[in-house]
Amino acid sequence: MRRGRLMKLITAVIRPDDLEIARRALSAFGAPGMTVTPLLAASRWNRHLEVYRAEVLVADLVPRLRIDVLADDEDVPDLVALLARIGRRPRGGDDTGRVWISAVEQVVRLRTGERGEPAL
Amino acid sequence: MRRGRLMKLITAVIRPDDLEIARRALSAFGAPGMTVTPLLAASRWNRHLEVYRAEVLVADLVPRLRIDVLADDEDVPDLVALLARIGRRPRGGDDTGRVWISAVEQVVRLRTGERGEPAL
Amino acid sequence: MRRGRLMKLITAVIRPDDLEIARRALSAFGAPGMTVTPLLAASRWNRHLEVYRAEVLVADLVPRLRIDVLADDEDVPDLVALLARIGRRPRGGDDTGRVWISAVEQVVRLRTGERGEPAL
Amino acid sequence: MHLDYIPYPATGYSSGDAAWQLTAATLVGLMSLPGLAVLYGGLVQKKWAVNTMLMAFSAFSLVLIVWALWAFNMGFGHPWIKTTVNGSPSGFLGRPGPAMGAGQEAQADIPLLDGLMPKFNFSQSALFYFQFVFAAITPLLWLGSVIGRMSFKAWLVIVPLWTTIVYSADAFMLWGGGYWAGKGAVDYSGGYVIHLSAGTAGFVAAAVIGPRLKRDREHGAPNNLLLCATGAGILWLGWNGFNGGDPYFAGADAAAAVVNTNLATAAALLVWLVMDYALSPTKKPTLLGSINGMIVGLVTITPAAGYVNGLGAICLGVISSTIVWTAWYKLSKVWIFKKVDDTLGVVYTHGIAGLCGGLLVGLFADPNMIVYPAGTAKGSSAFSVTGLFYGNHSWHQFWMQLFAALTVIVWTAIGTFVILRVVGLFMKLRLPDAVLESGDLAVHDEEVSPPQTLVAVGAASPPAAVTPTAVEEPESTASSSASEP
Amino acid sequence: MHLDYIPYPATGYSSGDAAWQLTAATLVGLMSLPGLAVLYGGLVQKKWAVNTMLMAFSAFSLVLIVWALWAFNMGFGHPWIKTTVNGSPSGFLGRPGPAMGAGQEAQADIPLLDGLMPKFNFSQSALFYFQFVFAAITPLLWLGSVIGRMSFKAWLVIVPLWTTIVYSADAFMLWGGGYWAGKGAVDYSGGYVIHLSAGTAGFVAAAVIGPRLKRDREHGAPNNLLLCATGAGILWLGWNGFNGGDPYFAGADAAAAVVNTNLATAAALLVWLVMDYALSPTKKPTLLGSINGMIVGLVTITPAAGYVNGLGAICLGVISSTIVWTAWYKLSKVWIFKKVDDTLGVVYTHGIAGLCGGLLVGLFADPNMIVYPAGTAKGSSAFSVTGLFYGNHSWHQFWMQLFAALTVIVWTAIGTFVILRVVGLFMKLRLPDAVLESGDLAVHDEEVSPPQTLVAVGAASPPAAVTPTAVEEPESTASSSASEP
Amino acid sequence: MHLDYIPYPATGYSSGDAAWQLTAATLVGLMSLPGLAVLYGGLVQKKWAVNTMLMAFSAFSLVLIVWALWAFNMGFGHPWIKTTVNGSPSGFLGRPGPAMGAGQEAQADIPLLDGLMPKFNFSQSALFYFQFVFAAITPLLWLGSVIGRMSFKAWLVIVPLWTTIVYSADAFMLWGGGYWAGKGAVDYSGGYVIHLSAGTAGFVAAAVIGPRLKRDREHGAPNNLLLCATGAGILWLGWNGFNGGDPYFAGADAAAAVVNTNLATAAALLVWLVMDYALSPTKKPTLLGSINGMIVGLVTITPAAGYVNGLGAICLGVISSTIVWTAWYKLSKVWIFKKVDDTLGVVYTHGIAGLCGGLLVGLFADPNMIVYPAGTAKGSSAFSVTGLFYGNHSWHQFWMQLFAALTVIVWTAIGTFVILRVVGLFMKLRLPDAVLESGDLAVHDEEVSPPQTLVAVGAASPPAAVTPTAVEEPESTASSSASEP
Ligand SMILES: Nc1ncnc2c1ncn2[C@@H]1O[C@H](COP(=O)(O)OP(=O)(O)O)[C@@H](O)[C@H]1O
Ligand SMILES: Nc1ncnc2c1ncn2[C@@H]1O[C@H](COP(=O)(O)OP(=O)(O)O)[C@@H](O)[C@H]1O
Ligand SMILES: Nc1ncnc2c1ncn2[C@@H]1O[C@H](COP(=O)(O)OP(=O)(O)O)[C@@H](O)[C@H]1O
Repeated sequence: MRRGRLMKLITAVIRPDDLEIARRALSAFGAPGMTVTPLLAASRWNRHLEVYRAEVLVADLVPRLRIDVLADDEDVPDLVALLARIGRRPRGGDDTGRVWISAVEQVVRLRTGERGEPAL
Repeated sequence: MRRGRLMKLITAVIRPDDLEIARRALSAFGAPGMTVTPLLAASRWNRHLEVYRAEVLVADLVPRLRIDVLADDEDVPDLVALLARIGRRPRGGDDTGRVWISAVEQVVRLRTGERGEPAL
Repeated sequence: MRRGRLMKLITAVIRPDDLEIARRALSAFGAPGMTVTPLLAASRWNRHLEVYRAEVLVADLVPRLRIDVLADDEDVPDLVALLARIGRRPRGGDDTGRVWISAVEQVVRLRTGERGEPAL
Repeated sequence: MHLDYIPYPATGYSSGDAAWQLTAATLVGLMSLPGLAVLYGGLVQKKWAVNTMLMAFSAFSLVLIVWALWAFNMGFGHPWIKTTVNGSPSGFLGRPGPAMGAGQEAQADIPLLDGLMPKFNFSQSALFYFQFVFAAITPLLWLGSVIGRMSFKAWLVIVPLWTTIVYSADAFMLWGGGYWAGKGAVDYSGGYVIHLSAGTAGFVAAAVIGPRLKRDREHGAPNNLLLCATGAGILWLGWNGFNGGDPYFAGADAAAAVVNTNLATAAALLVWLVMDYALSPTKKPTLLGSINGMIVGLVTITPAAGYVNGLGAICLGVISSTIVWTAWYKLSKVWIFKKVDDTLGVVYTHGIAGLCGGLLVGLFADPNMIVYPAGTAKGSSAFSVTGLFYGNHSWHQFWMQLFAALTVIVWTAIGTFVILRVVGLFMKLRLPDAVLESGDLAVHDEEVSPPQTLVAVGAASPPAAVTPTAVEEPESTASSSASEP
Repeated sequence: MHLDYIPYPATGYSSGDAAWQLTAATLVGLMSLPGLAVLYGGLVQKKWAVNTMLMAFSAFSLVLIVWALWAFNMGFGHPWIKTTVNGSPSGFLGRPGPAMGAGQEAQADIPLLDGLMPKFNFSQSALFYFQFVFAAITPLLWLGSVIGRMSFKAWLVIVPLWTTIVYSADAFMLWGGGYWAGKGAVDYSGGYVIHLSAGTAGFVAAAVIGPRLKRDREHGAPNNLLLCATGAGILWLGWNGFNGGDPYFAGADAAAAVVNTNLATAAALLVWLVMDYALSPTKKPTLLGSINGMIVGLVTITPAAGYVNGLGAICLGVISSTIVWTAWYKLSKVWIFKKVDDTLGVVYTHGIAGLCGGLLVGLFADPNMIVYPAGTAKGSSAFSVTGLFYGNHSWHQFWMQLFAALTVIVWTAIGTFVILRVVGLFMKLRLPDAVLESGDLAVHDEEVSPPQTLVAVGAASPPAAVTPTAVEEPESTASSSASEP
Repeated sequence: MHLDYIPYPATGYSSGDAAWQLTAATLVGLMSLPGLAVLYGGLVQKKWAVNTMLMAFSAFSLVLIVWALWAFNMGFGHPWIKTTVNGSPSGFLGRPGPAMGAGQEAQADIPLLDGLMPKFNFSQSALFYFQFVFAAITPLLWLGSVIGRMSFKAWLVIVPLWTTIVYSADAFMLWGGGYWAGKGAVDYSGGYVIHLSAGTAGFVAAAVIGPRLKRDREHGAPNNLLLCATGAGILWLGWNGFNGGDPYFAGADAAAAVVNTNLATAAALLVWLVMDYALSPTKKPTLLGSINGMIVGLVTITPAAGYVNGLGAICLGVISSTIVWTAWYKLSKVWIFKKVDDTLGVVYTHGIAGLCGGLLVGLFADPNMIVYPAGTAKGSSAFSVTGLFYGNHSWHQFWMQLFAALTVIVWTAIGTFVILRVVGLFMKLRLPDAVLESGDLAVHDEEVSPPQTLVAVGAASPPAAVTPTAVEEPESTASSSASEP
């Protein structure tokens, strides 16, 4: 069968303070690698206030991290469940992000030129 | 029918000053949420100059914002049209970005573990 | 035939110092445009150390750049090969990133509203 | 050998007083550059930091040129139209004239003050420079009211006019031996001439020029609190020169003024801090709030520094900080204060604070705080000021202080208004909205922390290293791209 | 005219000494604000920068109020319980009392030092202020040990208590003519009273309050080295006032103290740099390491500045820097030093460095370094200090230095411990972990470089410009979305 | 009691002059640290900020050690090989020797100047320190030419050699009573000895060491304009000590020098601003351009500060700023100036500006600007300098200025070249390209704003909280992952 079709990209929007725990869990699980992108999330929760010289400003775009993990199809359920467990930890009424999965047609490891699964 | 197949990710590269208007339009439309990622865009337009100590430097990577919105298939046309209308506003001969749509297989709301549409 | 199905998004995680060479190669190739997003990559290589007041700290998230290029299906092989060649240049035992390809269903150029290939 | 040379010009010259005067002046200079420049540069939006700092540097320079060519003598020279107040010669403005020749090396002299204070123990150059740094900081202060939309070009034109017409007159009336000096109104080192005037001018200018972009007013977050603290710290300690230098002698009153300056400031900072704690919407103490309080303390003690005792200084700090805090939170919500876009709130921290300080001199001035001790000659008496709470409990000083304040407010307001309107006839005072959108980049082609990806123009030829020639392993990639349904 | 006025109060007044005393005091003030505030502000994690700086500004203010209301006289006034040491009156603590009246304009005086040193050539205000800036910087120094978890409210309570109970006593014993001064122990300008004390207090406080979050200890990267350099530079040069002002006269010894200060500092910085080069794990010279070395040099010369000659100063710098470098790398790995979370390592760069300097005075003090020359009156002799390597090679001075050091350490440790424990009964000394997670934002609603996307509350109404009305070209988009398998 | 002690050593000692000398020296010190350190630290690419600042801190330290051990006496001591110029003793370099003993507390003295100027009113230590801060800032200035590729280790070796061989000689010839002093060439406070020399040395060093990476030259954007402004402001005001301290007395000429310094600077800044406005490619005024203009003004007035009157000062500022602006834009495009990679353009803002100022002294020096008034003794005459436009309109002074300039240029160029070449035999002067790629991190393991994600080594054990155990709801996820065609 053609492996290419079964590679996935798992994208998660998580809270910055969950980064470490997520990374450790992922590497403990054996996920080969990941990328972490800081972004701003429009959340219906957690619009924290900041005050400068008595002017109350609202941060309605809260800082979040986007994690991208390329994974083999078989690992996806476990990885998602794992992220879900982290995200689900009780927290001050507050958003806890999203995870979504999309298909990847091909992956190339630049260093070696390997393609497909071995490049994960 | 399987909902998973009909979730999409709308990605837009917009100009920073369009952020606010875009956000308001999206929330007015009822888009559940979004993420905003600052990035640099290679644009064939608008390579603005900066001058430091008489050295003229060109910013040929212009700051742009990437907006990611997970949406139900049905909403995609409206959302795209909406973003298009914003982007189309007359502007100093200048790039106005891209929008592209890709398929998403699954979405999970970490806080609750909900999947698929309800997690949007 | 429907062009929409044959647009792809090429995503590459590269080293910051490869940016320039990559950009030049891409534009020389005629790639219409691109976006560059700074991110942190979890790499099994190259965890460089930093030392502050005798405390040795490890940067196990190394700064990398994510390049997104929307491209016509036909150009994908060339573009990937091109990126691969850049990434493959000998370097201090060190990660050199990934490239992955995913399908895009629709692309809109905001300025003009053009869709599909012409919007690339 | 030594007797053969005297390194000083006049007898009565004291190297100690000269050293202190130059040191004090330098400290005040540091309050402007880098002090105010980086305090304001850190307080404004990131997109305005460069513009703000360049306005500060250029104004500082413009004032000096004007000061040397004609303005110093308008503030401290011979009266233009002589009048008499209480029998002694007086006036409202000095006769313009350059202050640049070798004659500046002679002993310092302020004509109308001859005999009213000890002869200066240093040269005219020292006096000139000391007074310059005061003249220079004033427009820098009210710059805080107009940043974020004022045309840079207009700024370059307005500052010299303002120094000439507004500042010189205020200075002459209170410090140059002019009308209010004669009347007995006092301003130890600029609560009126500098701060009340800056607050007034800033407010008027903000009104005339118009507000910032709605978007900028809504996004008024500062950009760097480390630099705010840097500037604030320099302001506080620099103020030792600001108030300590004003008796013109490194005497006991100079030291007392320094102590009072710090006491009032500490008190005001703590009061603001506590009020933020107790009464602010979020009930949290803030750094920028404390810096506001600090500035209020520094400003309010300025007109009183050498006239009140330590307890009085603390009282001034507490009272003014309470008043200004309240104004900042409440007054800003009402009417004109809500309408006029005073970007950094100069009218509160300088205008109101300076006014409070000046008036409180009329209450707290302690006659035992000797500015100049009595001399040996008969009939000579020590110089000090008596407020309501001392001596024969008279309101006289208070009224003098009040009238002088009103004069300064009115004169400054009218002068500023006219200058702006007139200049407005020849050039736009406000930048076009398109420019305001991008800020520093549009005005100066600079931004405060430039992206490190900027590349020199003409340095963009494709490198030999990689050229998109024949592509290797096409099949495998082909297969990959073919690998979709 | 001139004779008619004397701008100074007492005879024996020197405007030169007054000028220098005020200048020196201002330089020391600048070391605190903005010096230490931004050095520490840049050294801590980004999330604690605002909190750190506000603690600095507020402590500086609190100390001044306390100093004026009662503490100055506890350090430099009349002894509370009179004792006698070597026949002359002495004590352990001064009688509390305000120092705020007009009387402060009189000639300066430290009762127990009458006759032991020249009469002051300036007013009490100048002395008061000079001693204040020393009192103020001390808690700011040991703030470095407790940042990253200490409750801001507790800080506001503890600083005044600490200044009153701990600092005043240390100052009185060594500078106010108290017990150790009588015994002949010397501390030129605060190696013990300020730095050894700060190191001790910081360490004890860090132990009592408890460590930072494990996560923060693991992520202890500084946030801005440009500001570290800014603060460090101000510290170095400000120290010219710190040590140069302490003879109380702008005499030869003041200049010598300035030179020695710089020599020891340069030597210590270079030693640290070289040791980093040669012995550190990564064998690289670092800016922050060099700044550590610089601070060690400044601190270690402080108790010795005017007593040693240039060569001695260099020796002090080299020896102390070697010792502290070793302690920093090795001692920090063992036992209690590993356990106690002294955030910025104040116990090393101030505690140990100050101790070394104080003890080395007992070895390197050069009797030819004259602090006060002998006068004309018979029996009057010059004042200088003799260390082991000079004169009759006696260990006496060394023992005095050692015993004084022990007194300071013990008194400071006990005092600090008790104050913290007692205050701990009424409020939490440590912030709750949830607050520690976010730092500045949780404590002050501010962050050091605020995001420019912040928007004013209530400014979020949807704009008229774009409303999601009837969608155009739905078909095409529909087709696009339909365009998948 | 008071008579019993005299706090000063020699008669003729003036606490006022001593206070001013120490204050001035401290201001100059602040120009280096933090002034230049953060100005340059902010001007360079982000990746070089730490390296730049550490080079500044270490050079400052190295120069002091060298200065104390032998170099001060090479610049201001007895001539090594005695010669005579116009009948009085002279020379080219002083005899090396330490300046560290207790003897430094004696009255200051520059042997070859005895009788040519008033006796110093302060101790040798004060003179030593004042001259040190000048010696120290010079290599820091030309550091600006070589940052971005120079080996840190080589820097540590070269600075001491350069101070010894190049700086001392330049200083001796013009300030130590050496050859050009005897000839009547003047350099008020370092237009030649410091700035012309720094510009020359920097240019030569840049040429010998070679350029930065092509990539870095193309991406030469600064990293933080807030810090540039901080440093620039400290430079400007610190210059009051730079030029104000050089008459060695807090007399009238010191004050005049301060005023002139500011006048020239203001004029030069405004000229650069206006030329950017009118003639620069983008026709916009810039902050960094104005700072360039400011530096040009400060540098150009330095050799002339106390010799010209106010109008002359303005002229110097205008002329030099015009010349340097033109050189900056035009000269930089041609020939060797295009080829040599002078990172921050020190050759323009210091070399050319210093040269202009020195030569213009020959035109604008006003004989009525009295540096030292005539004494009482018969035959004693006041000291001042006469330029072409005054007195009997002679070109003499101009020629002297020109020849002295050439001497400084030639000596500095040769000295610098030889030192670099020789050191180059033992170690690489330029860092390997691989290191240049990453900058600070490679050289110091530090970066100017460290990422807050850095984690301490060995702090990476997986937490108990979450372990990837049995996966819950596998089916649902399975279904989801199965949910593709
Ligand atoms: N439709 C969406 N598209 C993209 N990102 C989204 C979307 N909905 C939510 N998110 C992201 O997921 C995060 C959590 O969503 P939010 O609705 O705020 O909390 P929760 O989902 O836990 O109720 C948000 O910060 C937002 O960035
Ligand atoms: N092929 C592409 N892949 C990724 N991003 C692109 C692509 N083409 C354009 N973009 C992004 O869209 C933005 C607008 O594109 P550009 O061609 O510059 O202007 P316009 O499309 O309006 O003519 C650019 O800034 C670029 O970042
Ligand atoms: N499974 C993955 N998902 C997402 N990004 C990955 C993945 N594996 C590697 N990467 C990214 O690609 C980069 C190179 O991967 P790495 O394994 O460290 O080196 P190499 O692949 O060259 O051996 C890493 O920095 C990481 O950010």
